[in-house]
Order: sequence, then structure tokens, then C-alpha cells
Amino acid sequence: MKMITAIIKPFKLDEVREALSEIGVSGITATEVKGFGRQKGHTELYRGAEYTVDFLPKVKLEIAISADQVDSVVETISTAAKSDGEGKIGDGKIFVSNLEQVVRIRTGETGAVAL
Amino acid sequence: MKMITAIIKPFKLDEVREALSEIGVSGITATEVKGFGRQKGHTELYRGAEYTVDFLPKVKLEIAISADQVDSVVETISTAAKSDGEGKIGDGKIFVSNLEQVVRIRTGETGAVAL
Amino acid sequence: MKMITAIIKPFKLDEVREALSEIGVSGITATEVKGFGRQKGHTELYRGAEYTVDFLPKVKLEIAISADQVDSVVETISTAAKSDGEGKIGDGKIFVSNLEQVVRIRTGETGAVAL
Amino acid sequence: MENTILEMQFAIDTFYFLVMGALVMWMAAGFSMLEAGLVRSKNTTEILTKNIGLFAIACTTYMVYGYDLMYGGGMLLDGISGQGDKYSNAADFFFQVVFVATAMSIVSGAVAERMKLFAFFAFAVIFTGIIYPMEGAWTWGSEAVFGLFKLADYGFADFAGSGIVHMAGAAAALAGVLVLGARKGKYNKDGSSNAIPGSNMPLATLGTFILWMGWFGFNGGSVLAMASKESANAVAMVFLNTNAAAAGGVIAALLLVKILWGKADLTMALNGALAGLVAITAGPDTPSALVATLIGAVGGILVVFSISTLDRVFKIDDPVGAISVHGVVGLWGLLAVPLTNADVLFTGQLLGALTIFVWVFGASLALWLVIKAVMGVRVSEQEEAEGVDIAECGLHAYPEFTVK
Amino acid sequence: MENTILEMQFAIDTFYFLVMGALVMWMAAGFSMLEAGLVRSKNTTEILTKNIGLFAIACTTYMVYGYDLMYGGGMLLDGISGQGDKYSNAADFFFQVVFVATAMSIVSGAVAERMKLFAFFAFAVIFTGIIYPMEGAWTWGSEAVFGLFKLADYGFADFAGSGIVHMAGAAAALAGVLVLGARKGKYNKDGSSNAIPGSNMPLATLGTFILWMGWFGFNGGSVLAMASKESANAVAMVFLNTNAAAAGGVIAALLLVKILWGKADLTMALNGALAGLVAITAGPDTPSALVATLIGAVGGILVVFSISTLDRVFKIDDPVGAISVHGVVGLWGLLAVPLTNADVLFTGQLLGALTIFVWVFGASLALWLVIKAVMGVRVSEQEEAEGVDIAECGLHAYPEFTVK
Amino acid sequence: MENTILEMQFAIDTFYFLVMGALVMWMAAGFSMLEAGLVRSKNTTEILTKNIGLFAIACTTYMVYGYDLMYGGGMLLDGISGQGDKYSNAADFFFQVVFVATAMSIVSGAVAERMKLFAFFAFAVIFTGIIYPMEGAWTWGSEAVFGLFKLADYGFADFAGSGIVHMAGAAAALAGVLVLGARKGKYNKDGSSNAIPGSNMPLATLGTFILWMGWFGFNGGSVLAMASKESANAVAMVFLNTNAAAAGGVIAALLLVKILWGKADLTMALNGALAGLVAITAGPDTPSALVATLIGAVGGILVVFSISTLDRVFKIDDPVGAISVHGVVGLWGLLAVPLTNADVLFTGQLLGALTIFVWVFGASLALWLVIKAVMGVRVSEQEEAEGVDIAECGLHAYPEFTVK
Ligand SMILES: Nc1ncnc2c1ncn2[C@@H]1O[C@H](COP(=O)(O)OP(=O)(O)O)[C@@H](O)[C@H]1O
Ligand SMILES: Nc1ncnc2c1ncn2[C@@H]1O[C@H](COP(=O)(O)OP(=O)(O)O)[C@@H](O)[C@H]1O
Ligand SMILES: Nc1ncnc2c1ncn2[C@@H]1O[C@H](COP(=O)(O)OP(=O)(O)O)[C@@H](O)[C@H]1O
Repeated sequence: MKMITAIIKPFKLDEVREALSEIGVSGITATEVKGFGRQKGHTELYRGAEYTVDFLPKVKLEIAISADQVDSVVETISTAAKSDGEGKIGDGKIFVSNLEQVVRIRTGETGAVAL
Repeated sequence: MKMITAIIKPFKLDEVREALSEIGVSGITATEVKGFGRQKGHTELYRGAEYTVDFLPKVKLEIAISADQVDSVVETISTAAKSDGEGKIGDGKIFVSNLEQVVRIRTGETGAVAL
Repeated sequence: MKMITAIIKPFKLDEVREALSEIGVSGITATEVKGFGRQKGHTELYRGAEYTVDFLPKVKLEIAISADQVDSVVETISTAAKSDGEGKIGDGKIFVSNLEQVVRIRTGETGAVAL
Repeated sequence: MENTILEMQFAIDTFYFLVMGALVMWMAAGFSMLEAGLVRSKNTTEILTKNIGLFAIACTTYMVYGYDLMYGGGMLLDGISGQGDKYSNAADFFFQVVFVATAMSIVSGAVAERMKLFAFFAFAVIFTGIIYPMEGAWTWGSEAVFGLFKLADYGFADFAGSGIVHMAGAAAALAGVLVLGARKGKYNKDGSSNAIPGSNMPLATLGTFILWMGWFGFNGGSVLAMASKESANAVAMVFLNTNAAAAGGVIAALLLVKILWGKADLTMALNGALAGLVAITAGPDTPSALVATLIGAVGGILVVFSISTLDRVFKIDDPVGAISVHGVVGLWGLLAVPLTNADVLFTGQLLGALTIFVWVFGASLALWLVIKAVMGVRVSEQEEAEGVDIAECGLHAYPEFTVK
Repeated sequence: MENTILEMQFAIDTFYFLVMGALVMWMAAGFSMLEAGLVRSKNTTEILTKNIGLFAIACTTYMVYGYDLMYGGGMLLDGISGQGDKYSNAADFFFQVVFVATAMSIVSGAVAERMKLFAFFAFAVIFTGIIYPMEGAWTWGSEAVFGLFKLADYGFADFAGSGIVHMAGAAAALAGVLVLGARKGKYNKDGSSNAIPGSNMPLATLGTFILWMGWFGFNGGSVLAMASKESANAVAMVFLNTNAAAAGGVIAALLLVKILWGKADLTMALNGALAGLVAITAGPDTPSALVATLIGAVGGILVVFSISTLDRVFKIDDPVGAISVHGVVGLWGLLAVPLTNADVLFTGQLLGALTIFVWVFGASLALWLVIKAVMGVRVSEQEEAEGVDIAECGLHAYPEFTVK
Repeated sequence: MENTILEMQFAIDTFYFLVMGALVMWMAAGFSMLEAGLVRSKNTTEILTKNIGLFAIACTTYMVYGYDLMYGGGMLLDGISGQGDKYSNAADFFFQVVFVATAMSIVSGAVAERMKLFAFFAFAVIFTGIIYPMEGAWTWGSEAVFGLFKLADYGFADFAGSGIVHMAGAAAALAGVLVLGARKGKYNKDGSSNAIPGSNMPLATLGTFILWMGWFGFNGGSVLAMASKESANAVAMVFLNTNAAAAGGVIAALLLVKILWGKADLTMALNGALAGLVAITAGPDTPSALVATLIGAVGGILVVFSISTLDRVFKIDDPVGAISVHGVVGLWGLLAVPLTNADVLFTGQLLGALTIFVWVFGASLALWLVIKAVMGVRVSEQEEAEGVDIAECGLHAYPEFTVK
């Protein structure tokens, strides 16, 4: 099994979730995170003092899947998370890592069936 | 070493933490997350419009342990996180993955001793 | 490629980010987390009742890097995150795990070039 | 000694105006909190800036020109100091100026979350300096409409401004929303509407309570006299009825939403309170307490259906429900007056409502279109997505909290 | 001319009643904010809905029936308009109606976070329409208790309602909490108590300041006259003493908690302010400023011990401390009157307190039990865990913020 | 009958004082909310505690000793009850006491986020009991400065306290900040300054609106009479001008920041409103509405530059900008009086400002240093990093929200 971790722009969350649902992904865990990357933060103003906010709001998705789903999931996220369908700086990253075991707490099931 | 990542219901946090303390787990990192899964979100109402909230509040626990503790930790979490002792939909998941290295910042210690 | 996950004290965030920028790390994802560990939580008071808060605020950094950067990154974080340059309880942990694949959503690039 | 007595009457009436005026001024805080609670947190700093800015603008333009246009007396309050027959003219101005600010506040909520801040301010300058004073002159100012006919001759009366203030504000808001369009993400391709919950319910509730309190000044002060038994009794009845109508609005709205959707929707209860207040405003002096409660209750019911209908049937995106609360219910308030006041005619009320609406809506629409042509009214898509706070004000409302 | 003077006195007293009444109405916002700040965020929308709903209910039931029951004059304020000898009757009603709402607000905080919203509203209808007006009739209404004896004959006096309003509210609250039980998670198996911190301290502080301000109306208006030198002096002393007692309550509570626990517990300082206010309410007219400060200070100390004791010894789970603030300190307020007022007897105060408590507690207990049998008083365990906001109102108070 | 008339005048003036006083008391809530909104959330509980505590302390010390020192009459308000020639002395005290609390509130914001709570309270006891009453005696109390010379002889006048209250508060604040030093992390090694945004803009805005409203009492009540035509007119002009100046301050500050930095910085708009209010306070009775607007506008411009300059050039770390708003603009307010009031001399204003500043700054500096020596004024580095809330009060302001 694999764990897909995707960092995306917050307003893309619904679109990505729907696209993943359509290809049969049944579970996602989402976290609000702050991202630092090539996309530069914006300038804020407080009582006459300007300052740069380096960390931009992003959403992190963690999706556990079986190994054979990796390509379609990565593909789906890539497409849905791309700004205006073409890609803008800061659209985010997808990380793939290995997952050794999964347990469903409710039933105690393990492995792919627990996803 | 292994990294155990558990997604549980928020109100189970204290119980799980205590159960883990009892079997000697000395460190946990917890994150507020939103989960999408088989458990369906609830309906909310705003100015006469109903809408479904798909993502439910969950807590993610990350626990780094030595490989030989995996079974007891998974077992402990499973038991403590189960609703009413029997298991309800949405009780959550436990993921196990490999951990190559750990460093304790304070001392620079590495490996199992740094856990 | 490797994924470095570091748990640090919140007020060290800026220092660590700057130190990492200096050694050429170009991307970081940060999350607000709560940590339970050797460092004991503080006591709070509410309407005459004292209670202990076990989970302390921490920041989790996730940094995807190529394998050859691991040592310098771990070293840099360790140094920058240490309280007063010597290390106090609760300064945090660094975890290293394996990363199989990375995709940059904007361009579709994969592998080290996508970092 | 007689003179002393006259002076004391003068003093009592002036004091009364000032206290009532301070209560109405307080409504500016009410609108700010209500609107800040009903928008998303990424648009909160901007709406706060908008509200304090529009209040300042209204106070200034009305001083420079609006008061003169509405009631005569000269620009820049020429020589207002130390004058007045029955009460201090300065107190009268103070009381009137907070009304124009109220009318303007109504607009700000409806166009929230997507309008350019300075386009709004430009509108505020003309609305408070000319558009509102014009219709104010035809009604409270007793001038003929464009020199043609006098509304009072047709049996029109609007005690404290269900029409003159509230419906007028709503008409300007409606014109603004039509020019501006809906928020991104509000309507789906299939035409269905999405709920976009406000970020802070305690603020919205606080705002409603502030408005409820301020409304005692709004309606109570509109008796325009206090220092006799008759006027004191009148003011007291107005207080009583204003309160009763708000209570009726809350109860009716709460029961209705409980029946319709099974839950006690707080935002509808708040809108019910405001609807009750708007409904009674055109005639808080004549009904009995029970009738006032019922007038408010009808307002509370109307507002629930109106908000749903404007949103889902007409696709008019009004984030705070201002057009329903102040416009639809304002009209109901006007039409309810003849029920308890024999001096007021149903046709007169319709004519008055029409006059106000046509003028304010028409003039506002033209003005919004001019502003759109000159400087644009809407922020960019990107700015809207990130929230107008950063784009317009450079600061988040809650910089430390993790938000969507 | 004499008539003009009488009319002016009438006008001044009426005006005074209305201003004081508006301040008391404002207390409804104070209770809402205080309670919204002291509950967890998952129960905030519901408590806001409860507070605006109860205010609306109180205003309506008291109009329909309660005022008649308490002071006579006819149901539905029959013919109240335009009447009054020394001041407008409508102003009197307006002032009285906000008191009954205050009593009811006290209940709402104590039963927070676990009660069914409509069970609460059902209680409110009877409490504000019957239970409170009954004891009000025996005290301020000067009726004999069940036709048997008159409290005033025994030297009972409660100037602005430490007992009649505050202790009465607390008695109803206590009955409610006993029927309802503690919040899930409040007490451990070993009987120890857990702290459940409120979610928003600025709101709780704002609520306290609002109540402090509103209390000037509450106590100041209870002089019931303003238009003579004597009454004006009395009102001024009442303002001064009300403020002094609140200050004394804050200082005493702050110093005590600092000594006891080493920290300046804000929630106790807030409760200290309210305790000072409740304590002085039974007799704000007779003490000197220094004595008023001390009466308040004793209230501030009492409240700290009372909250701890009710919570830890008696296991009475009162999320906002209402029973201590309004009940225990309300009793202290009654008993403190004879210290500075020779016309009031200690035994009369005890008898009055007992009468009020027995009636309100008994009647409320019976009513809560009936409601429990008919519709249930408590939400399900699941609903309580998720927060009553979603279950009862369908909306989070802060939909965007990440919360526990 | 003549007596009745005199009594009624007495009643009206007393009533007026009490209403104005209640409005000024309300400013305590305004300062609390403003400051709670402008500090980081980890320091919010403490600033709330500080604000309610200082208000209580001010009310108590001023009752015990301060009022006597400033106006004579005896300690502990000896026999104040039932007295007064033209109005109730108790009402006068109530009005005066809220002024001293205002002066003290100014200090609290400037020293926020790093001072020990009980060091602050210790300062408050002496400041409100002695330092402020001393200079109050020389100005409003008409005493000679240290028995040497009378300010009034030099043509000094400060209607409602731009200098006596606001600049005095700012002088004490400045002394405190100098003793205390900047917040950790405020200034970088290279001397550049970091922005440390406040946590809650709606609270800051609410606080500003509360202050704006309360200011009607602050300035309006300072006419000290209402019951004649002349005084009624004067009060009305004061209301009008107070409002106009605030509006002018908002507009000027907003336009200026928009021009300077391209964004409508809300915090500067709020400071602009307060600056307008402070600026007009020394003489709200004489200017026309237009001139009042301009005086406020100059205040709004001054405050923007002053805040930047103090922060970046002088490295004075004042988290809420109190020294600029109340000090710099307070001075401007004093100096603006001669422009519209021929009885007031520019030199007199300068002399008065100097006298107040030297005394308050000097005495405060000495006092801060004594407190520093005795108990320390600053929390530990660790406590400051974690926030003073936990260290001093043991409770987070928003326990449930995830914060930085
Ligand atoms: N090496 C990395 N490790 C962890 N997170 C990263 C890394 N690089 C980028 N990210 C995350 O992805 C987000 C987008 O990356 P960014 O460099 O801004 O744009 P792009 O991916 O389009 O080049 C960042 O905000 C950060 O959260
Ligand atoms: N494949 C998955 N990948 C990541 N997280 C998952 C996955 N499946 C479930 N989760 C997380 O676990 C939570 C519980 O899962 P759910 O399907 O609702 O119930 P159950 O585990 O009882 O079948 C979800 O809310 C989500 O946070
Ligand atoms: N075994 C672990 N698994 C996951 N997170 C841990 C573990 N041990 C510690 N942590 C995280 O690191 C933080 C610091 O650890 P702590 O034990 O308090 O201090 P130290 O690292 O100095 O010994 C904790 O608050 C927690 O977030």
C-alpha cells in the first residue's frame, strides 16, 4: 500500500475531493497547513508597517491507497489541483511513500481491505 | 523504527493518550484534521439553506516507536479508540510506516534512544 | 528522496526557516500541532479549578529533500531549533523517512527536480 | 419664571434628542458587528473598515450639504450653533445625521465580500449627500416631489423611516447587487445556491442586540418631543411597541424555521428581530402592544421567505439579507400603518413607497454604473478568492487563527 | 402654568424610566455575551439563540399576562397607552418587562451545554408569565402571599431585586440543574471535578461590562422617580453605590484568587463584578460609598467560595456560576440591607428570601419535571458530545475556526 | 412653585450627569475591547483582567482620597449623599470618577504584553489616587500649581480633558514604556521594527465604536449643566462637534494611509477616529461643525505619522498606539483651542501642557522606578514568549482555537 500526500491550494479542496471520489477513493484526511516554496508570500500592512507573510495557507491531503492505484490517484490530483487547468506557481506537490500496514479501528480489519 | 499514524475521533483523545502512556509510549504528536470517509458528514443549516459538511473533525496522532512495539501500540490504540468498546463507523484508521532515523534536537541523540 | 519531519517549538519557526533557506532548501510545509512528551504541560486555572494541559503547542515541519541533503538538513534544523543554543527539554524531534516519488502539480515534473 | 419653564422644556427636548441620537449612532456599531459576523473571516477587516468609513463619510457629507438639501437652513450647518425654537437645532442635526448613516449601513452588508472599498466610498459620498436627502426632503422635509406633488397630500406617513430610511437603503443595495453580481461560488452551474456561512455568530448576535437597543433611539426620538405629557406618553408607547415588535419578529421567525427545517436557525432569529424592528418603524405610535407584536411577527415571517426566495429564485446574492430585512419588510411596515392609523391611507403608502423606490433605485443604479465605468466596482477573481481583506486593507481580521 | 410644570415632571420621570429601561434591555446582550464566552464553542450558537429567544418570550408573555398578574391593570396591557399619573404607564411596563427577562437570563447560563432548546423555551413561557409575576406581586406588587400575609408587614424590602429578580432566577436555575444533571465529562468516577474552560474570554468580559452598565438602569430606575431634588439625589446615590459595589467585588475577588491560587483568574474577577452588583441591588440607596464598596467586596469573596463549593462539594454543575452569583450573593444582598437601613428587619429579609426561594424553587422544580416527562429536558449523549449547536440550531458559532 | 422649578432644574442636571457618566463608564468596555483586539491572543486574558481591575481600583481610590484631593469635600466622600446646589454631588462624583478610570486605561494599552499585572495595579493605585488628582486640582479644581501660580490666570482652558485626561494618561504611559522596554522581537538587531499584528480586528473596531459613543458623555457632560436654553444648546453643539471631529479623523487617516501605502489600513482608521475625538476634547464647544471636522482631521493625520515615528525612529514600543493617540494628539487638541476660542491663550495652553506633562511624566517615572525596584515591572523572557495570560492569569483567552 502507498500513502499519497498532496499539498494543494485551499480553494481547490472540493474539486480534488470530488475528482477522487469519482475514481473510487473512499477516504481522505485533510489538514490545514502553511506552505513555504517558490510562490512568494504576500505583503501585509499593520499600523503603517509592511511585512511579508512567508507561509501561505495550503491544504494537505493524506490518502492511503493500494499500490496499483498510485498512478490514477496522482494523475487525478494533478489535474484537479491545477489552477485554471494550466498550472500556476504554488499549485503544490504530491508525495508518494510506502505504507506497511493499515488497520480499521472499528472492525480490526487490516491491509487493503481496511482502506 | 516505525511511525504509527492514527486517525481517531476527537473525544477519544484523552483515553487513547492515557492508554498509550500506560504501555510506556512517551511521545505523541497530535494534529487537528478533517476526515472524509465512510462516515457521512452531517447537515448544517444557514439562513434557510441546508448543506452537507463532508469533512468531519478528527485527530491525527503520530507516534514514533521501535519496531517491536508496533503490535502493542496498534492494539492499544484500537481498543481505546473504539466507540463504546464495540466500534462505530468513523472510529478511524491506523497506518504503519517505516522510520529510518530519529534525532532528539536537545541532545543530538539518534535512533531508538531518541524516541 | 527523503522526507524530513521535524517537531519544533513554535517560536523557533522563523529561525529554522531562515537557516534552511540558507542551505538551499526551497520548500517547507508547516503544521500547527500539539506535542506530548517529556516536557510537562503547564497548569491552567479556570474558575478556581486547576488543571493540567498535557499537550503543548509545537510546529511540525515537513521537508522533502534528495537523499544527499539529509545530513545537512538534519544538522541545520538541530542547530537552529535548539533553545538558547544548548538545548532544553521539549526542543523537539527530527524524523527521517523514505520518499518514493514527488510530483510538482504545476508542471507535472517528477523526482528530485520537482522538489 | 415662564421663561425658565420654556427654557426647561427646551432643555428636556434637547437632552432627549441627544440621548436618542447617541443610541442611533450606536447602531453603526451594530451594523458593523452584524456584518462582520455574517461574512467569512477573510472579508472581515474590509467590512469593518467599510462601516467605520461610511459612518464618517455620512456625517461629513450630510453636514456639508445633505442636511441643507433635506431640511433647508444653509450649507455647512451655517449658523446652527445656539439656535432652535423648541429644541436645539444642533441636537436635531445630530439626530438626523445618524439616520443617514443607518441608511448607508444597509447597503454595505448586501455588497459585502466582493466590492472594491473605494468604489463603495464613492457611492457613499453621493448617496448620503444627495440621493437620500432628496427623498428625505419629499417626505420628512415636506417638499413636493420634483416640485410636482406632495406625498402628504395623499395620506402618506412614515413615522421613523421604514420606507424613508430602510427601504431606501435596501433599494440602493439592490441596485448595487445587480451591478455587482453574485459572489464567486455562490451559485452552481445548475442554478442551485450554496450556503456560505458567516464566520462569527456571537458578533452577529451582538450586532443585533446593539441594533435593537439603538432602535429605541431611532423610533423613540422620532416623536420629536418629550417635554409634555402627551409627547412623553407617545415616546413611551413607541418604546414599548418597538420592543414588542422585535420580540414578535424573533418568535415568529424561530417558530417558522423550526417548523420548516426542524432546527432553530440563529441567523433567521436575528433577522426576525431586525424585521420586527423595521416593520414597526413606519408607525410605532398607534398600535397596541399586541398589534405591534403581530406586526413584528408578520415581519419575521416575511423575512424568512424573502431571504430564501431572493437567494434561490431570483439569484440575488445578499450575504447578510439586508434587502429582505430592510426592503421587503420596510414595505410591509409602510403598508401596515393604515391598519392602526386612520389618518394614513393605503394608497398614500403605496405611492410613497413607489416614489422612494423608483428614485433611490434609479439614481443608485445610474450611480453604480458610472462608478463601474470609471473605477470598476468589483475586485479581481484572485482577490475575491483570497479575501478582500488582504487586497483592500492589507490585514487579516484574525491574523493568528487558522482559517479556511 | 402649574399644569405645564406637572406635565414636565411627568415628562422627566417618563424619560428617565425609558432611559433606564433601555439600559436594562441592554443587559440581555450582556448575558448573551457572558454566557457565549463561558461555554465551549460547540455550544455557542445554541446559547445565543436561547438568549435572544428568551428575551422575546419574556417580553411577550409578560405583556399578555405577567404584568397584569404582578401589578394588575388588565391582560394585554389593556388600554395602557396614554395613561399614567406621575409617569407614563407604558414606560413603567417597559421598565418592568426588562426585569423579567433578566430573571430568565440567569437560568439560561446554568443549564447551558446540555438542555434541549425548546424545553427551555417552554419553561420560559411559564416562568415569565406566571412564576415570576406571582412572587413579584407579593413583593413589589404588595399583594399578600397566597392571600395569607404581607411581606412588607414583616419589614421586608428589596429595592431593585437582589431577591425578587436575582435569587429568583437562581432558584429556577438550581431546580433546572438538579433535574438536568451535570454535563458529561464534568465529574470523574472518583467524584473529582474537571475544569471545562469557556471558549472566549473577551466575550465574557464584554458581557460583564455590558451588565455593569445596564445595572445603572436596573438599580437607578428602581427609585421610580427623578423629577424632584430628593429623588434626583437618590438616583445619584444609587448610581454611585452600584458602581462602588461592583468595583469592590472585582477587587475582593481578584485579591482572593491571587492569594488562594497565585494567579489573577479573570473569570473570577468577572464574577466578582457581578457579585458586587447583585449584592448592592437590594439596598443601593442607603449605604455610603465606602459601605457599598464593602458590601460588594463581601459579595466578591462569597462568590469565589460559593462557585468552588457548589462545583466540588455539591457537584452542582453550573457552567457560568449563575447560581452562586445571583442566588448565594442575592441572599447576601437581602441580608445586608438592615445594616444600613433601619426600616428593614433582618427577620423580614429572611422571611422574604424564604418565601421567594420556596415558591420559585418549588414551582420551577415541578415545571421542569413536567417538561421532562412531556418532551424531555436533555439532549442525547451523542448530541451533547458533538455540541448542541449542530443538534439544535444546525450551525457552528465559528464555522471556520479549527476547534477541539 | 418656584421651588418646584428649581427642583426640576436640579433633577434635569443630575439626570444629565448620570446619563453622561454611564456613557463614560462604558468607555471602560471600549478600552478593554480595543486593547484586547490589538494584542496577540496569548496576552488577551491578561489585558482584560488589567482593564476591569484598573477600573475597579480607580473607582475605589478616587472615592477614598482622589476626589477630595482634586475638588475638596472630604475623604471617603464624606456626607456626599443628598447634597448639591445645582445638581447632586453624588452625580458629580460619578461623572468625575469615570474620567480618572479613562486616564488609567490609556496606560494599560501602552505597556501591554510584557508588564507584570500586579506592578501595573500598584501603579494604578497611586496614579488614580494621587498623580491624576493633583494635576486635576490645578486645572479643573482651580488650585494653584504647588501653591505657586494658577493656570487659569495664563489663559489655560481644557474643556473636557485633551490634556488633563488624555495627555496625562499618555505621559504616564510613556514613562512606563521607557522603564519597561520594548517587547521581545519588536526590534531587530539592525534597529528595524517588526509589525506585531493584533489578534482580533472586530474587537478593536467594537472598542473604537464604544469609545466614540462614550465620548458623547465625556465631552457632552463636561458642559456641566443642561437645564437652560444656553446650556442645552452648548451640550448639543458639543455632541455635534465631537461626532464631526471623529468623522474627520477617520476620513483623514484613511485617505492618508491609502495614499502612503495603497491600502486602507483599518487600525489606522480606528486610531484616526480616536485621534479626532481626543483632538476636539479640549474645546468642543466653540468651533463650527466644519472646523471641528478639520481639527479632527488634523488629529487623524498626526496620529498616523506619530505612530510610525515613535515606532521606527524613537523605538518606543506602544502596542496600541496610546501615546500617539492620547499624547501627541492631546497636545494638538490643547493648542487648537485658541483658534476658535478668544478667551484661551496659546501661551496658556503651552504652559498648561508643560505643567501637566512634567508633573505626570516625572511623578510616574519615579513611581515606575520604585515599583521596578520593589517588585519588578517585567515578566520573565520565558513568560513573555509563552504569553502573559498563562503566567499572570492561568488561562488562555481562546482556549479552544489553534493559535500561533
Ligand atoms: N521540498 C518541499 N518539502 C515540503 N513541502 C514542499 C516542498 N516544496 C514545496 N512544498 C509545498 O508545496 C507548496 C507549493 O510549492 P511552491 O514551491 O510554492 O510551488 P510549485 O510547487 O508550483 O513550484 C509549498 O507552499 C509547500 O507547502
Ligand atoms: N484511505 C484513507 N486515507 C486516509 N485517511 C483515511 C482513509 N480512509 C479513512 N481515512 C480517515 O479515517 C477516518 C475514518 O474513516 P471512515 O471511513 O469514516 O470510517 P471507518 O474507518 O470506521 O470505516 C476518516 O474520516 C479519514 O480521516
Ligand atoms: N515518540 C514520539 N513520537 C512522535 N512525536 C514525539 C515523540 N516524542 C516526542 N515527540 C514530539 O516531540 C516533542 C518534544 O518532545 P519531548 O519529549 O517533550 O522533549 P525532548 O525531545 O527534548 O525529549 C513532543 O512535544 C512531541 O510533539
